[in-house]
Amino acid sequence: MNLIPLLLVIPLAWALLSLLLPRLPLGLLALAGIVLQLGTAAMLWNDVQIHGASRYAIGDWVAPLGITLVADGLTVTLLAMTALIAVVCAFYAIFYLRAYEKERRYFWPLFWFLLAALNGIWLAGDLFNLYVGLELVTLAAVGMVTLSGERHALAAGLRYLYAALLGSLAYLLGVALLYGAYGTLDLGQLSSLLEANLITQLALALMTFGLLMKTAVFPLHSWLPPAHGGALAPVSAILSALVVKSSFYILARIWMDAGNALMPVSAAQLLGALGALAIIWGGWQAFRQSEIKMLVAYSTVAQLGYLMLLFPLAIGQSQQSAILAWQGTMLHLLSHGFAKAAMFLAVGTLVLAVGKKRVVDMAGISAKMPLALFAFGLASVSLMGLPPSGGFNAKWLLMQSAIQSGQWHWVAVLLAGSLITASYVFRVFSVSFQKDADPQIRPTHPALDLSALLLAAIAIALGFGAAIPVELLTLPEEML
Amino acid sequence: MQFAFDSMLGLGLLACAAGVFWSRDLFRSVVMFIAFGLLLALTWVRLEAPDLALAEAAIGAGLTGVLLLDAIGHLRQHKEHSPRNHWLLPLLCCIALALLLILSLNARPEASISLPELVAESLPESGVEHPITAVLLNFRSYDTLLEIAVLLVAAVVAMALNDGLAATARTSAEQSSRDPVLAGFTSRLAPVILLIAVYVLWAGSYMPGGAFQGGAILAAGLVLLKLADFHIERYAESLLRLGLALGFLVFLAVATSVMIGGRPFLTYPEAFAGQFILFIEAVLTFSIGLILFSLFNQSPGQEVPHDN
Amino acid sequence: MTTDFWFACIGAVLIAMALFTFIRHTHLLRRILAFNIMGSGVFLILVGLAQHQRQTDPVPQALVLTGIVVAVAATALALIIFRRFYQLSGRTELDEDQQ
Amino acid sequence: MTAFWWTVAALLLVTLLAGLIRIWRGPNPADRMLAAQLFGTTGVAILLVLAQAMQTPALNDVALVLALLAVVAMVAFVRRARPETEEPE
Amino acid sequence: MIYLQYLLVGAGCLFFIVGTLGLLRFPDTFTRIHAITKADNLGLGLLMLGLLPSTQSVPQALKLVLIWLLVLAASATASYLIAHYVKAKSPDALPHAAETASEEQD
Repeated sequence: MNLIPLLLVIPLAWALLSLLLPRLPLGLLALAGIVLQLGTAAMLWNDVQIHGASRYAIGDWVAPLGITLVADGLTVTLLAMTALIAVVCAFYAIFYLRAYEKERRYFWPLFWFLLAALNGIWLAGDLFNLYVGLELVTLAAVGMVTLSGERHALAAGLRYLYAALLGSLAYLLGVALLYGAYGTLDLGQLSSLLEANLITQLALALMTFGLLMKTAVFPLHSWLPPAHGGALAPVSAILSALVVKSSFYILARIWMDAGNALMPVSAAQLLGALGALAIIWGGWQAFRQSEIKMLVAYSTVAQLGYLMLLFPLAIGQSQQSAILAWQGTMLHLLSHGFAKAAMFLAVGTLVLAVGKKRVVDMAGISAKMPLALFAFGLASVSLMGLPPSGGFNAKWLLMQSAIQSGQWHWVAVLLAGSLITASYVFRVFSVSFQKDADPQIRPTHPALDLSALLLAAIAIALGFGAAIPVELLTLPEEML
Repeated sequence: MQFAFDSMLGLGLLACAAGVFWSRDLFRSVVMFIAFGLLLALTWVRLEAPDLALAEAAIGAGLTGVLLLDAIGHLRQHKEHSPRNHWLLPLLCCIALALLLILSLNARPEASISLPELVAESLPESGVEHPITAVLLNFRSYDTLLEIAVLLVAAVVAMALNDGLAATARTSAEQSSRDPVLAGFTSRLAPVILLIAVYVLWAGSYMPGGAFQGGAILAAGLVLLKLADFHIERYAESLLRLGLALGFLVFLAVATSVMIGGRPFLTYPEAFAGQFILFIEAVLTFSIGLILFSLFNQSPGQEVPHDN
Repeated sequence: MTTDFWFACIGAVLIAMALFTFIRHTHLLRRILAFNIMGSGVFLILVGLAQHQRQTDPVPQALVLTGIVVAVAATALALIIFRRFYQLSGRTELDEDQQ
Repeated sequence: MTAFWWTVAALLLVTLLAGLIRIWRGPNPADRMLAAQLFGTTGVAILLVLAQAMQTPALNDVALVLALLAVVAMVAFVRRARPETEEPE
Repeated sequence: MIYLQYLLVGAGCLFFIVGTLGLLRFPDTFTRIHAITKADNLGLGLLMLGLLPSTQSVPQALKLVLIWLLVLAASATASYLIAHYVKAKSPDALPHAAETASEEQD
């Protein structure tokens, strides 16, 4: 069972390679590395499918003393998603970064460190290990955001860094309280030990605040749009699709594994309300944006709202609706990852071709760049949750869970969300299908459109093959 | 009398923190922050954590203070915009947070798992006598690996921001215009600093000390050399880059090579655990020293000429 | 009122003070100071609470050592990006911050 | 005997905290750095006394490191920090 | 032996107190430099002498001496640097009557 650490070693080793040997063709090197990682993730996938979840004690030290890595259904699915999105983004970046000579040198080491940190977070089973993983993700992500070195990128990076540091300190304070109270840092052991007293409630509340800050949920989201909107296309694709999800994944793990019985229903409803507000406010802001990348960034803020609906639908509801909510949320996490990455890559190609950032500058682009726009369209189908796409299945599961637990207001929120998403997406389409406009565009490499198309196709394919990942998303033992 | 010492130390910490936050002038805040770092080192001594006192002294006094002073020198004016006006609401939430925290600190369940005993039990197999080094380099060595990655990423981003800059000529004093006293003092102190860094690294396996404290001392020594206009980074630009990643490279190589022998990730062979740890720590000290120094050295705004 | 508990309470007050400053002041360097002091407060609680009425525990001390190094890395990075931002824009606050 | 060491430590801590006043009031930056320098030395003294009071010889290493590095902050102030504006308090 | 230690450490403390008082009371920077250097050399020196008898081993005693020597060198250099800096900053800052008068009221 040496597959699990391999998923950590490969990205770290490649990070060192791309840092120390800049003269190598870094892009091709990266592709080779990720294909290797994709293979390992696939092998781990069917291994878990056959034998079920497995734990891996690092350094051969048993749980409370050492750190254990946990690979259950959800972890393996996320690992596969990370590897898949990373391989397409790397393929895209090879051609995209030809126009950005200066950034290329340091993009690849940061890219690999980010990947290593993400794999570390998906696999981690230890609270403090998650903290160090979060810090590594933050620093690598901030590094990628400030890669261009211009003033707005630096301002966005600073805002992101300050918000993320505040969030991880709140998380660390929660970990400190839990360790003081229970004497162990292992998530598995904690889930059996946690009891409802002041110190645990406060610790979990602080950790939730910290992770909400890092997931940019509604009131704490102001750092996300400039960071994701201003960064290079492959960077914002990875940030929106993966990095923001890592802190939500920890939040879901903590509440669903450890604190399931501890969260009062009112708190769950509050989180749901925050999610609803994010959907509506984020969507409305996206509609008002003038720059196309900012529009897609605010759409991330909105779509993250859907993830927060997990808590009101799962906590304090029937077993059946909790399972549906869990599967719906995780499927949404997957499909949003693929769709948003495809959207950012497509938009990146359009901006690279047109040379200007505003939505109105995209007038009549459909004639010149049909493939990129088609990828954008497919991705928005999944974001809106129209039938054939993965997004639809996720929202359908969430809706079923809401109906079963009799909370009709969440059904209304889901529908409103889809409508608002449609509004800002069609705004882009209405502009790009204008007949008379004739934009001059610079030729872009066909591989750019291809990668965006590939990711969008996967998002749609999730609609058909949703059964495979959903069935594997075995519930955390706590809820069974 | 211990109670008097502790209460004064605690109140001193609060006074320093208050000084840092309420001082209108930023420079005064930074000096108050350096004093805060020193009092914090004393606090770690009182909490029976000499390792942390060593680290706080080496990193707090040696490095963070220097980074902040360097940043202050770079800023032209110290006047800042008046703080935001709505302050009542944040004040109430912060007071509530403090009270909640203190209340929760008091009422807590009896810990069912006692990690210190577990550490004491498996200390003999860890290869080192000092429990903290055992936890850092053996029981939770994966944390340390990721932490070195964090340091390396910070250095990489610093390099990325600097490379972006057209290699501006670094106008700093030439050989001749060095301050004689400072140059003499530094040239004699540097070997002592190096010796003490190695001593602290070596002491780490049986008493407080170790890679991080040693690395921080090494970095402080390099910073002192740089401040005294000994331009060490000119000599080996590429070597410097290799040095940054060397510690992480060796750590990862050792961590994975043991896997070939069939052992799980990061498991040192039983008989040689002590030697493995010492070897990794030595390379880590060298790398941490270089990384922390390059974080100081790469910070922008060096072009401001010295007016000595 | 053992030593450990006393310093854990001091840590809690430090966190509250630092958070208050983080919210009120917009100057980026002051926020870095606040972040550092808040980190020290969290570390005081981590060690103080774990050793309150218990034996000296090496695990939280090792965690705090890792935390100190991570805090130094984050502070150094924040300083470098802030100084580059100051060099380009001449401002010490982020644009939307001042009212 | 240890009570004696604790009184000495407490006394030195009082002088250290008294130095805070100079940092706060000190009209020009040089005075503030002077106080910081005195802090370093008094800190070394307190650590040495605590090493005796708490019977932990490791504190001597901490004192050694602090003695070494207190000067680095001062050199950084002189060479790099040049706060032009000195506001009278 | 114990009384000798009491005496030495007491004297050391005295110098620290004197040093701090000097730092607080003296009119301007130059005089304050004198104050703190007293605390360094004599204060720490006497304290260290007072501590020597109760160290467990000879290397530990030598370490104390090393610490004292390092502090001596460091404070000498620091005082030089500060004085040099203040003089370079405001050349007329030498302590003459008019200057000290203005210092008093702040």
